[in-house]
Amino acid sequence: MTAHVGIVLISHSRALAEGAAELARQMGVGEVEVRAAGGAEDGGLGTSLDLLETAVSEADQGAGVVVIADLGSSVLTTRTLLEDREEGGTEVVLADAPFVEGAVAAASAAAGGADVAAVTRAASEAWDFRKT
Amino acid sequence: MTAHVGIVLISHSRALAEGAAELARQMGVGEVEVRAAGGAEDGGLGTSLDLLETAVSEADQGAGVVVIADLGSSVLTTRTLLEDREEGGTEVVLADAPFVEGAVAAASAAAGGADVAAVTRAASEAWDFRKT
Amino acid sequence: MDTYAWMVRFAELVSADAERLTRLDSAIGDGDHGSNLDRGMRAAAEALSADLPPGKVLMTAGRTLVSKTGGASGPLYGTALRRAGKALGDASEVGAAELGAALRAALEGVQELGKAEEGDKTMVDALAPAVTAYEAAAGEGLATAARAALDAAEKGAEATVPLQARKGRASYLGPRSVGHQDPGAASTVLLFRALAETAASS
Amino acid sequence: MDTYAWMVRFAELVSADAERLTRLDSAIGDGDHGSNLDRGMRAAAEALSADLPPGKVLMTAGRTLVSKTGGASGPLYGTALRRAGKALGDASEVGAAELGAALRAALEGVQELGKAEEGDKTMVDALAPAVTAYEAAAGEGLATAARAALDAAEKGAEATVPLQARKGRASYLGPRSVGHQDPGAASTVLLFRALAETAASS
Ligand SMILES: Nc1ncnc2c1ncn2[C@@H]1O[C@H](COP(=O)(O)OP(=O)(O)O)[C@@H](O)[C@H]1O
Ligand SMILES: Nc1ncnc2c1ncn2[C@@H]1O[C@H](COP(=O)(O)OP(=O)(O)O)[C@@H](O)[C@H]1O
Ligand SMILES: [Mg+2]
Ligand SMILES: [Mg+2]
Ligand SMILES: [Mg+2]
Ligand SMILES: [Mg+2]
Repeated sequence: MTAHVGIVLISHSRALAEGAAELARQMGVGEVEVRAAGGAEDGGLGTSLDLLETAVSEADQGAGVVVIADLGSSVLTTRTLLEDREEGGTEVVLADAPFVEGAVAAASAAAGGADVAAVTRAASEAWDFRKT
Repeated sequence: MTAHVGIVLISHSRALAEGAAELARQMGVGEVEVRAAGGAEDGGLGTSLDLLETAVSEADQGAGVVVIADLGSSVLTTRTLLEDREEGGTEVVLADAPFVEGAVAAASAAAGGADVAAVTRAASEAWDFRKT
Repeated sequence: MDTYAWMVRFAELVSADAERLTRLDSAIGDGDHGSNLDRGMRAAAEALSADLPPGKVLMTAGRTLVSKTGGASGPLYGTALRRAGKALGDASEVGAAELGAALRAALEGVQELGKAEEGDKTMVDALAPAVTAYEAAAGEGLATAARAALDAAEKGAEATVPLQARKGRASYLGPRSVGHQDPGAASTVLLFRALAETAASS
Repeated sequence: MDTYAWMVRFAELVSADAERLTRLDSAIGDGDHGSNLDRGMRAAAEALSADLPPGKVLMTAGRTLVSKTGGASGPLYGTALRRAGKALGDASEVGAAELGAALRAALEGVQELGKAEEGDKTMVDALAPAVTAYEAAAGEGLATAARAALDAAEKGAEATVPLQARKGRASYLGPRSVGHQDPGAASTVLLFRALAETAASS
């Protein structure tokens, strides 16, 4: 049994990141690590590079990590993390995806054994979901 | 000063709905009612028509309510509510929108005095956001 | 047709099979269909009483399901039963023809709400053939028609196994949804088993 | 150029103007820019010491800003300062030309990260003209170039008022973002005011 791709959800709000992770885990049947990096370090609204770094390393099971971000500063924080990473570590990718829908799609794909590229693609395809 | 359109966020997870509401309220500068209908009645994962009904009536300030739903059963629960509503009450509309991005866009639009149609449109346009 | 007995029996069958339904939902969903429907139908059975008119029984059960189920199956079964109840109207007796019209209304309600077609791997794949089979056999009486509906529902549910889900939560799995029976189709079989048993014993 | 004094002065100016920055952000954002940047620059000033090499000072301030700011301005200013610090390298003395190259690198970093162009109503609208003005005046020495940069930053920030935001949180407001100064552009003015004051007194 090989490792699954991990998922990290970075949001301005701790509750939002944790709620989305809770939902995504439902689809992952427990084998996928879905980690939340929500809120500022003090728990208020904001984004934290340190929380993101911790979440990424916890989500990493050796098969890479896909990060999904909610709004502007979550995206910028993630890009900053990616720029800082040493070459040669596990693959970490920022997916272009709607936050909740992308998280659920990514966790589903990861649970099915998809690699980083396929999980990222599944997350992005969530832009095509429709609700009416 | 006329009433603002209210926003209701229905999700499987209470934390998710409340976190998204918290984020959306940041853009609404306090004048927009953003209500969360998250989780099943017992607080676990699920959706509740009763919680949705309460949230809609609390969000309603007389200018109508736009509902944004996360996944399948939230959408179905909302459609059921809409079908049951009496003609002639305030306008309640289900937006086709990504949950978090749509919530923030809808709250921004509502804070600017947009009507139900314009708030719904703003929420839907969030499908066009890109994050990379 | 005693719709009260039908609903009570449906609640019993769901309760007895809740674990199996949940297991099916674990494979291609979030593993709660059995407990969802059990919660909903328990509440529905409690909300019912034998002296309600047949249509009112279904409307009440439907409304309770919508409120108490907590998953997609709540609004779906809830709408089905409410539409069926509405179709029965105030009638105090329900014959084979009236029940056929009610079942057709139930199917239409589910499809209007959930937008699923046959082949999308949902409860519609059991419900649609069951309604059609019922209608075809309605001339032979309620018990026969209900039995035909049950057979068709069973075949329909079986036939969801090789399908790829295109609606509901299982659609997130894409091709990985193939090879498993749809839980909502499986619970629809129980709805028709309850109907067949009730019709046979009346 | 004493980059340590520059950063400490920037922290002071941000602290003094935090309320104004936050008020600007309340109009077209979430009302936290002043407190974000104040938090970040306080932490940065604490993390610094006067005996670090000039490039290292900016790198350390940038890293701290990224970690501690809590809003979009954290990664943006953080990247700006880190890129500037990297451009200065290990040099123990920083002249007008070196600082010009560092400021250019800062601007490039901000644009790479945030993808904003001039006219999008962001800090880039103050930073880009400031860097250009600095470069144009660099031959006349650090103090003159820094003063030119400050003037250009002020004009650039003023000029964001009639613009509609196309990047960052304010872009959610669409046309309603018109008529307000961008908070990030306003804080960029403080960065150049701190630079001009430091350059003038050295
Ligand atoms: N759009 C839909 N149309 C028809 N049936 C659907 C639809 N979405 C879901 N279903 C049915 O609902 C079942 C799942 O019910 P349940 O597990 O209770 O809800 P949830 O997916 O919210 O957890 C599926 O197996 C499927 O038969
Ligand atoms: N993509 C971007 N490119 C350049 N500057 C940006 C971008 N996004 C935001 N900004 C700047 O950041 C400022 C807001 O900072 P701040 O309020 O601290 O962050 P947040 O918007 O996360 O609350 C804006 O006024 C703008 O100048
Ligand atoms: Mg389920
Ligand atoms: Mg469920
Ligand atoms: Mg802000
Ligand atoms: Mg903020």
